[in-house]
Amino acid sequence: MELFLYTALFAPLAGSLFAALFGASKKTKIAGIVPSALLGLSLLSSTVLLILVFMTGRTIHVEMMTWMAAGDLYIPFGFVVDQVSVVMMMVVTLVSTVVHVYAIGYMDHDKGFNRFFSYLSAFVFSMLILVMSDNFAGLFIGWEGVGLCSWLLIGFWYHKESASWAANEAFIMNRIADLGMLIGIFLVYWNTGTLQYKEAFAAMPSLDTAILTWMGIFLFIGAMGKSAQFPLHTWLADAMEGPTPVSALIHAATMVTAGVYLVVRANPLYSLIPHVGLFIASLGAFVALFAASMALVNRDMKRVIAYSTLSQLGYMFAAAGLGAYWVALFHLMAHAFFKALLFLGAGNVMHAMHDELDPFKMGGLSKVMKGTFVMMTIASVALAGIFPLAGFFSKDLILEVAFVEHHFIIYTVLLLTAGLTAFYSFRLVALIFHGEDRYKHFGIHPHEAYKFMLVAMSPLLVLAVIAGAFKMGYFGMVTELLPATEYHVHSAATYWIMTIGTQLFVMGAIAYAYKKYTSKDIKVPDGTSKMENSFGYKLLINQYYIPYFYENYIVKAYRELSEVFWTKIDQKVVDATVDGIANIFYQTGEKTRVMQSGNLSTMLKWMVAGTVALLSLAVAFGLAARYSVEIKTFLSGLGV
Amino acid sequence: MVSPANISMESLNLITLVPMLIPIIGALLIIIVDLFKSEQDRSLYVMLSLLILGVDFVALMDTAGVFSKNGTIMGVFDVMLIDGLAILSQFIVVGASMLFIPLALTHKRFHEFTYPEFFALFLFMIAGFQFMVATDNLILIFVGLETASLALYTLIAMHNRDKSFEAAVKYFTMGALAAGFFSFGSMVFYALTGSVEINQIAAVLEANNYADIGFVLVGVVFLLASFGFKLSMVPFHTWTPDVYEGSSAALAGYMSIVPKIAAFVVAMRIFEFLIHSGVVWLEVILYASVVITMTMANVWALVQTDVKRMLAYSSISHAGFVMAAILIGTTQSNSALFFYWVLFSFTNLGSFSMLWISRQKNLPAHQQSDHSYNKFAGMIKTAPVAATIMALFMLSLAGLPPFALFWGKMYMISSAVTGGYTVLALIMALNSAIAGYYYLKLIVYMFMKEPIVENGGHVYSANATLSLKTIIGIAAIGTIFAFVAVNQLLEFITAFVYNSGY
Amino acid sequence: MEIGLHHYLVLSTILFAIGLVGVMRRKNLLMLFFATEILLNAVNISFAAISHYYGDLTGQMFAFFVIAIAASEVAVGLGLLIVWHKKHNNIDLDNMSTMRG
Amino acid sequence: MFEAIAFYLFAFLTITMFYIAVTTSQALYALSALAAGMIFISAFFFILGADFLGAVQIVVYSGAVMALYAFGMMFFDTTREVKEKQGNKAIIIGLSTLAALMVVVIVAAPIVGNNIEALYPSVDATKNVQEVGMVLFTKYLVPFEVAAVMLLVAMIAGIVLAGKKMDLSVTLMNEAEIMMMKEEDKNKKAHS
Amino acid sequence: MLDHILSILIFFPALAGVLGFVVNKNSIRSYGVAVATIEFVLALWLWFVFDSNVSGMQFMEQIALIPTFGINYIVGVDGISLFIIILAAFFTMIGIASLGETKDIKNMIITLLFLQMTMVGVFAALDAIVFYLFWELSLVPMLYIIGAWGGPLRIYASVKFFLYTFAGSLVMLVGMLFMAYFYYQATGEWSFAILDWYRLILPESFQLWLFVAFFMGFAIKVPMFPFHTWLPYAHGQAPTIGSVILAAILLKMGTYAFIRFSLPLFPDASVYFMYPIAVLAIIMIIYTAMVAYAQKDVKQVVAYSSVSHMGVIILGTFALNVEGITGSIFLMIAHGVVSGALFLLVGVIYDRRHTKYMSEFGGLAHVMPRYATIFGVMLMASVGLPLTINFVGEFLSLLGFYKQSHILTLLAGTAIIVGAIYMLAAYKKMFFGVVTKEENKHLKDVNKRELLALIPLTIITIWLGIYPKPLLGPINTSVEAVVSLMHEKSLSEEAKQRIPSVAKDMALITKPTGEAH
Repeated sequence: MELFLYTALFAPLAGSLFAALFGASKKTKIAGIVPSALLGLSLLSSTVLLILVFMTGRTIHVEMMTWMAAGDLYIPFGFVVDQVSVVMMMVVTLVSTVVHVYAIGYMDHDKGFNRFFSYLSAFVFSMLILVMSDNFAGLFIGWEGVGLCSWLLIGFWYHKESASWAANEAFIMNRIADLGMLIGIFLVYWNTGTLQYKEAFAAMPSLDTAILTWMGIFLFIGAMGKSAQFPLHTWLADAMEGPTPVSALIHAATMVTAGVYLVVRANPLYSLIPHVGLFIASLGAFVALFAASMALVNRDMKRVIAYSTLSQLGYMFAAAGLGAYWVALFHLMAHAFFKALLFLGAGNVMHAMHDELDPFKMGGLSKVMKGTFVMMTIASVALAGIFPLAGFFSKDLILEVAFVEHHFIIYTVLLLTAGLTAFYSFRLVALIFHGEDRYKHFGIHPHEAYKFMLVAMSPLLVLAVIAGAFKMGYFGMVTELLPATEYHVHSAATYWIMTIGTQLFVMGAIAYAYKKYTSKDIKVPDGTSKMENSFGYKLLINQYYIPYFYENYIVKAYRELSEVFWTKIDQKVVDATVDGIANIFYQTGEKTRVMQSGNLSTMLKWMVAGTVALLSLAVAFGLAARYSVEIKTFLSGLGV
Repeated sequence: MVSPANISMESLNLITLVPMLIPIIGALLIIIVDLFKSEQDRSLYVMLSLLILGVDFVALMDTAGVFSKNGTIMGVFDVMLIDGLAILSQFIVVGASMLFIPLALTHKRFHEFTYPEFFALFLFMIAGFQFMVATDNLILIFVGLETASLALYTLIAMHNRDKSFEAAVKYFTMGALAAGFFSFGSMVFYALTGSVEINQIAAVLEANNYADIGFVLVGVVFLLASFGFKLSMVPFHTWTPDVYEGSSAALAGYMSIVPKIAAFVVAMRIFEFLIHSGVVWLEVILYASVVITMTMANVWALVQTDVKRMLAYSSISHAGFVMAAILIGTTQSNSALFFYWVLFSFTNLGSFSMLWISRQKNLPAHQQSDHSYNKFAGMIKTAPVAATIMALFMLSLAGLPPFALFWGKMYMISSAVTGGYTVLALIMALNSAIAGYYYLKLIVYMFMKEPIVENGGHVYSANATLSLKTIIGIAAIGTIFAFVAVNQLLEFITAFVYNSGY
Repeated sequence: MEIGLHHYLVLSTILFAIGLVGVMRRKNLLMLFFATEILLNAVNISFAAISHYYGDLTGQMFAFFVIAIAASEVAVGLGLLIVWHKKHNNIDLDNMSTMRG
Repeated sequence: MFEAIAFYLFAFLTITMFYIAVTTSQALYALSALAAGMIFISAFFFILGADFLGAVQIVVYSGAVMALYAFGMMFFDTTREVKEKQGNKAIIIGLSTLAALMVVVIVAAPIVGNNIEALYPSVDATKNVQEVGMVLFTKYLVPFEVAAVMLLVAMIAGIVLAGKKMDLSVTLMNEAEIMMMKEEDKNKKAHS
Repeated sequence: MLDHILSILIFFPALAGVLGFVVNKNSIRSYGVAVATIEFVLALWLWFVFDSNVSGMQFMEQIALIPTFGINYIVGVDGISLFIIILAAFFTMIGIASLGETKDIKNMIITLLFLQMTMVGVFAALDAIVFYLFWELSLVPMLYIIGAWGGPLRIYASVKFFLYTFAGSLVMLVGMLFMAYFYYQATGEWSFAILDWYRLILPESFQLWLFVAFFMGFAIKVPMFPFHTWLPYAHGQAPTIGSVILAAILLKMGTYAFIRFSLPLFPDASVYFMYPIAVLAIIMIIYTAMVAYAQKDVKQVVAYSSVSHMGVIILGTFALNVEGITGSIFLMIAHGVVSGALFLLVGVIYDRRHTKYMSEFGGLAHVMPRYATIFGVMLMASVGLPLTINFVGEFLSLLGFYKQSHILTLLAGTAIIVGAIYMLAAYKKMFFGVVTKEENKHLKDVNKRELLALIPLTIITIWLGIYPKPLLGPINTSVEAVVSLMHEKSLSEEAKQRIPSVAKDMALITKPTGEAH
């Protein structure tokens, strides 16, 4: 079985290296096909592993080699395939295979085709390391590895200033969180003496709660960065500068869920500190609403989806925070499918619209892009959580969890968010695919994407529809590892009321969105309408002014402070002091060299002066010695 | 009552006079040779002097042998005192002189070497220094000192150009004042103790428990002033740069070593017993003057534009550095003094010889003085070997290991550390850092600047002959491979110093 | 009024100080040399006096050698002056400051 | 009493003479004052019973040294008034007064000389010369000889410095000039 | 030969340098490469024969130098110094191999060979004075390299470099002399042998003063804030090869010396000064990183980044536990490789454009993709991405220090943030965007000779990031010995607590094996 593990893990790496071989040469299809095929292999191996784990309940644990060993620290390259990681592996390999195949078409005309696949496969490799590692350090490798790949891919079109800026922003924000993660790891090491999950988690129950709390907090800070939770969320929307397949894979399906995975993985820890869990859940709920609200008005198709991702991540954290780890993981999985689908669909639209992102400039595309239309609609339905699509099973479950755990505020917020989700999703669908063909004003001639791209997307489509069906099997499997709490509303009546109520609420939101945005009056907003000038709209479109705040009060301050440090402190104080000391000597020399006037008479006077000076000192000393008694009495008389 | 003196020859210990008599006889011999046949080539006199000094050196080795067997020897009515200090310093005097004298055989001709008298006076001067160090009688010290000084003034003046006369006159006049100080100081001690012999002065002062400290200090002040002059302690140093600049580079190098070691020995004899007797004032004053001399000389050296003047200030600084040994006054420090000075002789003679070898008779327009810094600009391009050697001497002077002077500095600072003078040790160390700047300045000029036009490499060896090159070679080898000999040297010096009771 | 050693010492010191004044104020080298002679002579008085009062001959010896030294200095000093005078036709030390700094 | 009178008289005279010697602007005055002062000093020596020293003082100083100076003065032609630019007089006066005062302060204090034993006692003042000779040629034989060497050095120095050869400086001449000079020398010798 | 392998390593390059004077100008480069390669092979051989399980010194040699004063030529190598020696040999080799068109190339190569002697000497010396000797001597070749081949301010920079370090090390010399004196007082014998000193237990007050004295020398060399200002000048003015060696090896002398001298000699003082030094280190990390961000000259960015990274090394050293110290030693090597490579990379572009201002570039990724890639790898290594060499060191250093102080580690950990900020900003300015300058449009990508130097570095960067064990093992063994020595020697309760006891039986102080011969 280890063979499958290694195949699953290293096939993407091989693909990446293979593509990298062509990195500097001209675009060649093979650089896309081979990595995709290798990913397929990886997917296959993962499937085998999944079946194995599912069937036998066995987990596979290998230690490839030692990575670091110093003092008492011992970190191997160890990998584990257990119920949790195999789910993640499936998600990752599946989505990435789809995205790879899709990208062969999507990136068809790009100069950096080969490079792209190299990066993309490298990302998959890092992501697999992240999920398969059996210790925190390995997790961190993957953690940073996906960060790197994300940086490379966001900034893929590096000639665009905005792209490289967004890449750097993403990297640096993630780094801020990574510091927290690192500290969390240090805490784990110094308190449990190991970084292996198994031993570390085993040791945790005997630790002081305060320490565990800190551990939980710092590890979660790491998760916040990667999963773009408030206040480190701004990078995710900006990350949409990357090619759309990247957004689908990294910024929707996999990398951003790493934070959730971490919390799930560290469930023994978080189970011990429910207060931190509650915080996580609250933050999750807040982010869910917060992000959804920003998605309401945004006029960038990809950003809307990005905010939706953010919002869904909030859901996941809410679940994980409340201890429903398996629920969180389930939503993670389901979300990966439909959100990737949504993004890829958006990619098709972008292609068709020549990289136009404003849905107000589209409209009526359903006529030309049937396939895409269907897929995106289904994905949106799934996202909105309409029965019987994937979203219903996972998202409703989260609502139930909140309800069952008696966190009604969280519940209410999440419920509200569900409505908003439905609204903005269908706002998008409506604006893109229905209504007037507004794109004609811009002289664009949209066309459907390659067939094989649509075919490539189809597995996602299927999964987005049927994923809910796996719920029970999934539950049976993962609860071998995760707390097997079942969340049932006690009274059936309440359950039905809740479920149906939610469905109705959501559908209402969809209907409203359709009504509002399929109308013929929709025009490209030009900043004159009343709504656009309302405070709420401005707040939302400016993302609550948070990026503005960051730019003006943190980035700018940092830049200016750096400048001050360099020009004022380093040069004017520190270095000037050093030179000043040297100068003191030099200047003393220059000033006093006149003593050497070259005139013999002066020299003689110096000699005499020196002697006289010494003499006066001698006399003073001699007198003091001779009259020491008198001086003492005199001084004591003065009261000294 | 005057009775005929009944003195056995053995008790006179005439052997103590041998090392001094040899150069005197040699000097007379040179004069006689000149009388018989004048207008002889200088090489004759150089070699004669060298031979005489060689014989002197051997005689010294003999004396050293006797000393190590029997200990301190007093001779000729206890006027002569051959102890370890005397022997060590004479070794340095004679050895440095042997290194100096071949420098007369320059490629270009210079005035002083056309005189046989130059060599005679040179030998007389050596004898003077030898007398000065080999006695503890203030009278003989004075007479020896003056013999040597008067000869030295003349040697400087014989270079025969304006600057050298100016130098000689300055040196002479200040020397005369210093002589006055010396005699006054001696007078005070004589008045206090009725003796002019240092050990008796010490004994008497000890006996009456320094009752009249003020008066003692007056004497100390005058002696300090006079030796401050010889050792060029600030502010009695003012002659040094001018005299070094005015005299020929070779003689300047010589002056930076030989007269000073003689003066050091006398200073050691005079001041150490005072410091050991707890004359706090002297300790404070010496401390101050050591620090001031080191630091100020360094500071002035920083701003010099002429290498020779820079080296002059640098040797003032080195003297100040070594003066610390007298302040510290332990066996280790006194050994360090000699140790330092031996190593310093090689390096400093070497660097002055490098200047000597590049001496021009007519200065080109861009050059303000004989050895201005920019003369050496870009030397590595035109005369790489010479530049490397010169750099080596500079690094040694700066105290960079493993070159000669590093060991001296290290041992000296160590003696300060062991002597309990921590702050002094730090000041000494930091002064080396300041000094680094001006030594480095020359290296910068030589290695990092572009050569000035018309500055062909021949300038740097314009004066070279085999004998000059040999001397530089010896100095260079001594500088580089000092670490080979350091152990023996240290053992030898320590034994001698220790056995003399210092 | 007994004349004691102090009187001589004080006298000697005063003369020494006069010598110092001379050394400091004289610009004419020849006259400057006179001043240095005064210094030595001043000390000689003390030596002789101390020698007398202590009944010890060493002081006289010292004085004797001082005289010899003074005489030698004169010879060398004058030699130097003559050379300088030959070249520059003056013996004023103010003209003698080509080296400085 | 006689001693006291003599002391004060001669003290006054020497101080005056030396004062004139360092202050006058006439070189001749200075020289004469100096010579006189030195002779007066020899008077102290006689008073103190140092006959030999007194004699030497008169002979060497007043005779030899003064004669040398006199010759030098004629040579330098400084019989006319000497103009000396004076810098800051305050420094000079201040320094010297300070020096004198301080030394006097200390010297005037009683010197502890009681427990000093004469190393080379002079028993009888009348035989001073003999005694001096005795000490000079036993104890101070070496210094005496060295002093002789010193005088020799001074002599050679004087001859060399004042000699004709110093008129031309080989140091400043280039090789060709030196050769020419040598030729001339040879020619001169051949002629003579 | 094994008995003298260290001496051969030290003096072979110097001897070759002397002989190099004879070699013809046109062949000197090959000669230099050959000599450096031989040296490198010898260094590798040293590694090969090195016994990783021995914690003490190996291949010790002892020759009496000044036995009267306790100065002997003693050299030896342990896990702490082994890899830095190899690194020195390695960098000299690739430095000479990648040397571009240089005037007076003969002088340069001979100087480099001499420099190599001093570098190996410093790390192999086991006698304080011999250590000091090489330590000071290393200034001279560097002075010459900066001063003769540097930029417009080269003289100022080189003199500043020399004097600053010189002044600091003189204070250190005084400290050494004190140390020897204390040893003399304790045993009645003079000795400057480090291993002898290790046996000396000093009262805490002495330790404090001596620690400060040694600190002055080391801190300036490292250079620690606020003694760092010579470094930007030196780097800014030095030719590429000078910067490479300065950053890769010379700076390590300071941090190495902390571990060789300060920690084992003054355990109590190390604990006493741990917080102040950690604060300085943190200032170094954050402050210099910010200063680096403000730079306009890419070389200055790398120079300041060096200071910033050295802060982490210092922090790891003063973690005073095995993890931290091992990490800091590993980070020395890592930083050597990475910063050396970065300076080489800056040199590549400087050779082409003769400017180092980032505003002059932009969009280089279009024209020089290979260059951009290698730069990118090194950039990522510099910001401490896992699986690159730097991460191992940084991780262990910070991990180690976390034991001592949580808050300070948190502050120091910002290294990974601020480091990313200036590095990414610089990378963006140089490589991203569109090519705006006409001169940049036809720049040649890295050529073979440059690749010869850069590819091995890239490989090492990643290889040791993935598999650091070959280095970590020996380092760890020796560090454990140091820590256990410190624990045993420490006097105060606090120190005993701060410095963990290492259970294993350690024998750091072994009698020199060379004596038998």
